[in-house]
Amino acid sequence: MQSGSLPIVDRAVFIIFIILIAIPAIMPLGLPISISSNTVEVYRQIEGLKGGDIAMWITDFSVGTWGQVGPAEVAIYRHLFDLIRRKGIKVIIVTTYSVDGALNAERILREYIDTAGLKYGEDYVNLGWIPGYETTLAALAKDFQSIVKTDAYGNTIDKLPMLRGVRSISDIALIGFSTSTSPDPYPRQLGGYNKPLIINTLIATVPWTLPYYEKRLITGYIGAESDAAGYEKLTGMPGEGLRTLDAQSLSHIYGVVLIIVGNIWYFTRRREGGRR
Amino acid sequence: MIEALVTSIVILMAWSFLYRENIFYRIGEALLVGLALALSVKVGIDVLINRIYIPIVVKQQWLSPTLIAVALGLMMYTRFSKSLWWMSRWPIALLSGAGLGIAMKGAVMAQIVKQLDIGSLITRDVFTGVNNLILLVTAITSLAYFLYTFEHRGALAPIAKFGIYSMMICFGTTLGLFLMSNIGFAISLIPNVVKPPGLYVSIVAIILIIADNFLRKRK
Amino acid sequence: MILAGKKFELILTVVCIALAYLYMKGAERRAPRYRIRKFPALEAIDEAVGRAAEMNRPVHYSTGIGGTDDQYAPMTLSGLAILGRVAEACGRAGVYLRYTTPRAYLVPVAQDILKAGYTKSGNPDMYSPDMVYYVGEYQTAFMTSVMGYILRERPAVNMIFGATLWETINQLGAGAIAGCIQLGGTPRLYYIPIMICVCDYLLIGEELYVAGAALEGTPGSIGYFRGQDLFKILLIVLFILAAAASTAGFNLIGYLSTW
Amino acid sequence: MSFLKRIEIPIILFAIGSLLPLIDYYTGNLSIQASELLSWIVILVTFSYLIGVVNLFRYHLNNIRRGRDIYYSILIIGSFLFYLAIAYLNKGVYDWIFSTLYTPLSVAISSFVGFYTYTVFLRGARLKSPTAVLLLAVTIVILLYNTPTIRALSPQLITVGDWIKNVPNTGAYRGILIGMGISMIVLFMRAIIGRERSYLGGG
Repeated sequence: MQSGSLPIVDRAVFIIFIILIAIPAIMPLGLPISISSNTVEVYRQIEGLKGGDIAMWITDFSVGTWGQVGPAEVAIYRHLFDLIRRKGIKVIIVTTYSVDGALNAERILREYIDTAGLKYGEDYVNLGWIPGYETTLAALAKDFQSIVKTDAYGNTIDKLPMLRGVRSISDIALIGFSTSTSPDPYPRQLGGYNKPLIINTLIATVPWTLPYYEKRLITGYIGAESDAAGYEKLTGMPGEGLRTLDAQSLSHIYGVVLIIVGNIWYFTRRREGGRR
Repeated sequence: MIEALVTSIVILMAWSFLYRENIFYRIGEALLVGLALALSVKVGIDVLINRIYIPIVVKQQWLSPTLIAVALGLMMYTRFSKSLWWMSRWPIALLSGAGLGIAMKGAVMAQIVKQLDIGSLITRDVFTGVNNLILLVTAITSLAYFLYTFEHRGALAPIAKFGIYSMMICFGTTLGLFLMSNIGFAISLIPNVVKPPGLYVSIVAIILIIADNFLRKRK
Repeated sequence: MILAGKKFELILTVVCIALAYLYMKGAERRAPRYRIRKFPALEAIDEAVGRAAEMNRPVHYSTGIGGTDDQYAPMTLSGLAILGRVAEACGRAGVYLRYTTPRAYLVPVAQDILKAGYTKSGNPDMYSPDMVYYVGEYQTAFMTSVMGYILRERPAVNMIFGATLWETINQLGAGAIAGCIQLGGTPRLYYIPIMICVCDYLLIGEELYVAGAALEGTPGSIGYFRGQDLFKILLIVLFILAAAASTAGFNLIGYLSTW
Repeated sequence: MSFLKRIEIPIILFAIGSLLPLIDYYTGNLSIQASELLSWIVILVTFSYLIGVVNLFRYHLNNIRRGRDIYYSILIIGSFLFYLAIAYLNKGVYDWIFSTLYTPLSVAISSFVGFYTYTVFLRGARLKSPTAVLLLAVTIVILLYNTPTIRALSPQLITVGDWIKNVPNTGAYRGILIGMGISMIVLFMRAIIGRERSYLGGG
């Protein structure tokens, strides 16, 4: 074996692994997965929106945590835009924490959402980043018109007919937000109006969210890939979450197979007096 | 578009090592070592500017203790002189000592005292008590396995054997749990080489591998 | 004087140090009856380096990504102690030893260790400063450099002792493919099972820390082990007491750790 | 002058370096000095970078002189100098290289952790001894326990996996941790009294 080359058996192991994780990336297998109750709860609340309802989604997670928070955010965006077509709801997208959120929102709208046949300004609107974090959240709840002057693309309010009737949170049927930092400002400003308030965050941030969840200030939470995959399964639109879970399932079964094959190979070679 | 292409090329250059050690991998390796070194040196220069140049030279705080750190730092360079080389050991001794101090700080609490905390062995629902007993026995026997001046004979033999078996359960659990985070990197990279434009680069790579394999077989 | 919640911790530390110190002094005065259990990984160094000499291939050594300036200091110090022993064995067998490090300040330290090892075993002119290879401070640069080296130069022996993180799998995986004899040791739990699978000899968990004492070779060094063992037995008794106390309803450890 | 060469001085510095944080930890005194020392460590480590870079440059310049895989050494030195210069000359190119070249390359190399775990399974997970049998049996159970689709199909496996993870695994882990804690104290003592000198180059 000249220097640099690898035994054929090792190459085979690597090629099989690459193929196994590539398959779900090309065509989702949809292997059975367990869907957590909190994911079902979020799905029901969003599915419960009726025609003419306005849903506001605040995308505030950082670009760096796209791997953990992105898949669920894409699944929720797809569900909301699917409801626009099916039930005629209206969707407002906004960012309050930092420019990261606006970048993520634009990326999702560009790469993952099919907006064909939807009228911007009447069916959905992207307000972009309104700096101010908690002060913006407070204004969005109490006096929407005071804080919202233009959208992410510079159109003034009068060009966005769907926003004309929105004065405060009472005109909004459902609010959701994604964050990779602390969840506290959102229930503080938007909780207590007995409107559904949903969070999509890192799995590590879920424990900080539970106190608000128990007091129903936050009405539903989603954390990490397994929830994203569950949500994709519920909406029937496979995406990053299901791809990753399918790849993880295949990889783990492959690991078990390799341990067994490795031992069969070892014992057959030992009986033939092969090398160690 | 160009970013996606460059990213997929770079990923495949690294993954070519799975086939064999080759020129593409070596270029990737050299690039990674060079770029990483530049990054760490840049971070180093920023530290020097923010911690030394600005406070001392710009803000004229000449008497700050940081000067001693700068002196110790410069002492490291006596390494290159034949006569003063022994002085370069002083700063390294200080930083190694500090490292050991940091490691020891709280270690006895975290690694010993907190680990001795155990629940009651007799509980109402029996199950928790039995679990605590198993926890106690596995902990004590794995600890007893590492006795160095007592032979594993007589009473100690079964204890040590039970200890090594309970450690094997711990290592098996770790090996099983750990695969999930190990494969995360590859799973996150796959879309780059499966979806266009990365797909075309992958096809080129596969052709190269087949050609290379064929040529080497003929030689 | 001692802050609340830290008295018990300090007492444990002082008792352990006292026991180790007293038994060290005792062992210096007269040779003790007890002997230290063997460490296969340390015994195997000479055999492995001998095989490297036969195959006329180099030996590769690394102490992982940890340095001595952070919480990994104890592990790296033990890894450097074993490096000294390996350098001696390589000097005696006339084998080229390559040490890869991602810590700049370890370059002079490692060079001195290697020089001392080769000189002590009567082969000073074989040592060259280029045996110590620095790859910059980042882990991925260390990984790619070590993987490339192992498959290009095909060392006969591949060793990793110290504070090892993800790079353990890269180094030992490449070594397994290249067919090296592999020795390893780390207290870091995640990588002990990897070493159990692909290392021919290994030091499990705390054995790495103790290896330095085993290699010390000074007359009193056997005493550390006795003192340490007795302190361990003391802790086992305390552990059983804590369990008994909890069963009786009193959280002994909780009390002691806030005392 | 020869007094300064003695080995005792670095050992004393080592002792000061390790005792200062501990005195601060146990008694709360000297906490300013302790935090000052820790801030010095960052500066000392930064100063050491030059020694590493000089070592790397000498190694590769020797390579180039001896004509051994020249382009590899030139590429390392070249990319280092280029990227360091760009960091201060053109932030745009610096960020572009970071996100399009350095990060994917870095993650791709880290992904070998996944590939080589399979090599470890194939080549190393051998049923050579009873302890290895137990190790691999538990590994297989926990692998299945961690498989998303199998978790969905058999909840009993989840309870078995949870028990293994929370009871015997945690117990043995505690034993190993306590053992490590004790050995570290003894190592600490040996270093303080100057018996553990590997940081001095085994001098």
